Amino acid sequence: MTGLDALLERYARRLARRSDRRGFLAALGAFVVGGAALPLLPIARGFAGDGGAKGAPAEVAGPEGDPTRCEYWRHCAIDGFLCSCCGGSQTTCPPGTEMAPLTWIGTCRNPADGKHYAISYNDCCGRGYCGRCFCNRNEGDRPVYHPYRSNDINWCVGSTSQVYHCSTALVIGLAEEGQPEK
Amino acid sequence: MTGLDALLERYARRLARRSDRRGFLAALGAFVVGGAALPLLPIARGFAGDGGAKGAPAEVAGPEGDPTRCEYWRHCAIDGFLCSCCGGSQTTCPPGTEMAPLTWIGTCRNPADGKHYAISYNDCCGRGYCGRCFCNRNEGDRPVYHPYRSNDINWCVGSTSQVYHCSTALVIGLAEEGQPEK
Amino acid sequence: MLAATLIGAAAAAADIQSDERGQVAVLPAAPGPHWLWVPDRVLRHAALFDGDSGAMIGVVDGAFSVSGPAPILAPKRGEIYVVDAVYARAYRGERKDYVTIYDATTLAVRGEIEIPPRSASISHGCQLAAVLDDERFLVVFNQDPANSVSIVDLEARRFVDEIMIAGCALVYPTGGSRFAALCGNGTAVEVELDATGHQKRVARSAKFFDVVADPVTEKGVRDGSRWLFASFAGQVHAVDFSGEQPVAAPAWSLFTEAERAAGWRIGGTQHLALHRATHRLYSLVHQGGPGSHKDPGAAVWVYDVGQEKRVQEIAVPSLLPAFARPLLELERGGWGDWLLRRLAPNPGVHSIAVTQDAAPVLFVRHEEIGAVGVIDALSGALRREIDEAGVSGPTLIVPGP
Amino acid sequence: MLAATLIGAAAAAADIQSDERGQVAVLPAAPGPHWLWVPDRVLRHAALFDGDSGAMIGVVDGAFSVSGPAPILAPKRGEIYVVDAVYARAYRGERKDYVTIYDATTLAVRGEIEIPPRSASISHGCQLAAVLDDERFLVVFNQDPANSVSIVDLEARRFVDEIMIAGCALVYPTGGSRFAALCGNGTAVEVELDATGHQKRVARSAKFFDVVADPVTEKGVRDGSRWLFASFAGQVHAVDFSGEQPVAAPAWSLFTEAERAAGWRIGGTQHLALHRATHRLYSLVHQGGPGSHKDPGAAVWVYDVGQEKRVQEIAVPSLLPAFARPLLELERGGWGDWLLRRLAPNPGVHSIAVTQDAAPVLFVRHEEIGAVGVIDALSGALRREIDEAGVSGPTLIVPGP
Repeated sequence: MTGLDALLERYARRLARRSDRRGFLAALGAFVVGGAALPLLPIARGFAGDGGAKGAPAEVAGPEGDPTRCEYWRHCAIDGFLCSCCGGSQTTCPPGTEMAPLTWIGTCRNPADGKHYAISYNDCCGRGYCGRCFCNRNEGDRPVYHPYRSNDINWCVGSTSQVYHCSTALVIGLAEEGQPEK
Repeated sequence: MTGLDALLERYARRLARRSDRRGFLAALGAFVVGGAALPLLPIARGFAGDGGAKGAPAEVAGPEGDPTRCEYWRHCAIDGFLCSCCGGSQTTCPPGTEMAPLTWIGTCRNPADGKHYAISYNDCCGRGYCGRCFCNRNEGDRPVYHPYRSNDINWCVGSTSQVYHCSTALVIGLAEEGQPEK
Repeated sequence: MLAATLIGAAAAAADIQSDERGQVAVLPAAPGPHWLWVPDRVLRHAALFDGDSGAMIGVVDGAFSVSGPAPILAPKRGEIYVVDAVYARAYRGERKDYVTIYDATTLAVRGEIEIPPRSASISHGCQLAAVLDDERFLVVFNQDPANSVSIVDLEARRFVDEIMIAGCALVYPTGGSRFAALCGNGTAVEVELDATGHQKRVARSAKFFDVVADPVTEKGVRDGSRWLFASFAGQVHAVDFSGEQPVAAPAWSLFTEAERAAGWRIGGTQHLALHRATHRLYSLVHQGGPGSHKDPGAAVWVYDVGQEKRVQEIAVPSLLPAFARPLLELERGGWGDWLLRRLAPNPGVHSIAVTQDAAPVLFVRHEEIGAVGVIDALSGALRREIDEAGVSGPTLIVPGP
Repeated sequence: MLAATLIGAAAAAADIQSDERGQVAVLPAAPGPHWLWVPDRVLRHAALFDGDSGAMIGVVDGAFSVSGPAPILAPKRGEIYVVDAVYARAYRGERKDYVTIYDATTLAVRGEIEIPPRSASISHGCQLAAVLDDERFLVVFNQDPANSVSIVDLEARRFVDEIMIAGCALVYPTGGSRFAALCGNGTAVEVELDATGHQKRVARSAKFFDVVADPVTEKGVRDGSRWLFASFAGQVHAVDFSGEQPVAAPAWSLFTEAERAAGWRIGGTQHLALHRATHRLYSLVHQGGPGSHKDPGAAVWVYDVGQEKRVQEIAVPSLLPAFARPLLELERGGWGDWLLRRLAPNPGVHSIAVTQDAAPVLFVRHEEIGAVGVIDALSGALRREIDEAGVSGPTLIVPGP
């Protein structure tokens, strides 16, 4: 196999790993920021009343610690363009977009400390597809009849404009356990 | 060089030949069907009064005779998606689209008889990009300040909707000479 | 500066051969047996192909959906419907949702029907809207994020009613003026409309699957009054909607214990297809771990639904050569094509669909490879590849009943 | 079916580390020296990149243009303008044209100004609209297909007037409230606006080029009150707009007779760039035949404008490795990248742009390769490649004066 053949095979493998160009993020719960359009699930109760910002967990080196990479540990259930590649970061929307008030929560293990964290995959909305750093991982994803665990739903649904631009991955706290279904 | 390397080089060469994803067709004149918004140039006078349909010239075998190919002889000044690949043909718009009333005329040599023909590159309008069989050839193209010879202009400009879908290549008659600028 | 004098290209008027201007193609009155719509989320249209010739024969647009527009044919009406939405300023401003009505033969826009501005945008694109068997009502799934459906009267061309379906999702026609939805508590609910399109009756099945332990995917296939669903682990649940209440039959498995242990599972987007006349169920499968339920597969296993057993395995060829051929400007069947076919690995496909005629074809698509494979659905042999079939999109839609 | 009980993922409330929600990034008050807008006709937006880091730092949308939206900065106003249009139903229905006003720091939409629904859509995307030096008026080129310009008052945020410019095209700011256009009879015309935005004065140059024998391209570069244009054959025409009438200087050639005989010619889309402080003119060139004036090139020849002679040649590297790297998931600088760099041929680029700072960079782009090269404009050395820079588009826009 020549070098280019190997490259082509890598491309094929990568395609095989990616299942969805535009979908949304796996969910373990949901909460509303500054509203009560949906019931707050227990997992979100500890965070609904304040703005967070108590400091992020430690990060590791390499792709699992790089927010512009699909391998980043917080992205274990993400499905979309990474805001870190679009003018924002894993916690910040790009200029001119709006962070979706409705979201859904995954659980990802941080290799830096071995702990599981609850991750809120807030979409950034109101501009068209970012088009960079597409990433789809489906740990814990469920069909759309179980909406707050479904990463196929356009979660800009609660925003001013439902046009999807990119996705963030905010830590909202420690989770006691990881994903149950293995 | 391995086979795949050769393929990649072909890709590069192809890219190098294509200069414009979405532009329009080179022009040697212009006419208005059923209207007089623009002066009829002499070349069009013979055809403005009737519907045409006096039979098309002979075709050759191979890519130069295949309307789904960029190499097709009528495409010597085309810039866009070939309607022959979009549900129409070199002379027919795809279902649901509208053939542009304004157009521009090129001169292409038909290898079947060695004669030069005046070609009218009518756009088909009112649906988004077809996205198939993009082809750009610029024989006789001129800048947009010389509009009826410029293939960069969206020639759906005179249609009900200015949204561009694909381009046809109608023979409208014999031309006495080919392109002058060689 | 007149062009003609400058370029010397005056026509010889006595000797004109010329093409007729203004011609626009039309489609045959009835769909061909192997026609296929390919929705595209980037090009924002659905392209219609003839699987026999491989030619694109038409297109309808749709700007809004993250899955690409899904054309829905109503054969008796001779119309095609697309649920769409616009913002007043493309990406911002007031949102307006509507159903575009296309003539099925000319693909011209016949009209439109405004609907509540909350039609769902879901990346898998499956079962987001449907024309009921009566061909009178179109049902559109809404999410804002509460779940509901909009009922559209196709005869009167107007929105009739919105029906809340809390906890349930999507639209599965079940006969007459009835449709079902799948629910987050492991049940199915069926709604019957009255002659004016308002809710007449609601019935719910018993719980037939576990949403956490082994949920069914939304990508069911219809067999008359029954819908067949497959679970993540490969259990087939057939739900019968012919009675007063939906009733699920005992589940059966697509996989043996040994196959399951070897990691075989369902996967992809539109991963099931059914040829009704022969009761053949096509299931896209792969070997993978947890969370791989959306991964593409390179094998389609075929089952006899009555016997509940596998009768055939179809190997899905790599679509990479068909994808790369136009990029590389290679001739189909030429040396470069031959080389590509030998060297290209197989990333598999996400979606499958089968036609309902006596010589059915199986269409296969990878969401990010702009090519569609056309496979003989009985022999499993590759018939052709359609290249330049789009940029990105999840579904394959065979028009017709 | 509450998720928390099912998944056992309850938060340990005493030990929370959490990120602040709702944060949205903003840009610095002034553009960075090496910022670049990359318009995209398929994604229907323009992405802003920092050439120093290679990072995308923002985006503005634009649905209509076949060249992708062109953001126009008015530095003193702190605003960015995009000429756009929508149809009432995305691809059909009533057309409405407007200028979207973005805050240059937040990129939020501050407002919009409706303009006549005939703004031009031209695939090369060059000089379709401009803010005049006064920063009071925005001028938009129209084509329906008659040529005109719309004058927009940015202070009052309203459309002021439409001025016919029959036979002439595009918008070249020339100072104050003045702009020029190129005309099909080989001249340039200059229009001066009065304080209210209406036409005050029109002046026309003598004929300075032959539209058939050797036309100048529309892709001129500005040097104060002068615009420099290059002809298909490589003649440089400098037109001075400082006086009562535009005056063209005698043309000089980019190519020697020997070079011309060897097939060297200009080519591409945005094929000229000027670094004003050093008077260096960058010209994208290739070897080709007639009709190749839009073909990409892999060489940038640099000229001293005052001396009218070539002072440097810059080899443009292949953008294929940067294009393929994310597709193949290769690490920058890894073995695969190394291999690609050795093997990949060079299709050249269509467009170039240069920054105006003391350490300028030259940006290069191929219309169909989603990557941008960042080259040291003085040494010619490649500084970096920006990958995943879009799908397709013709232009490169350096913000700022």
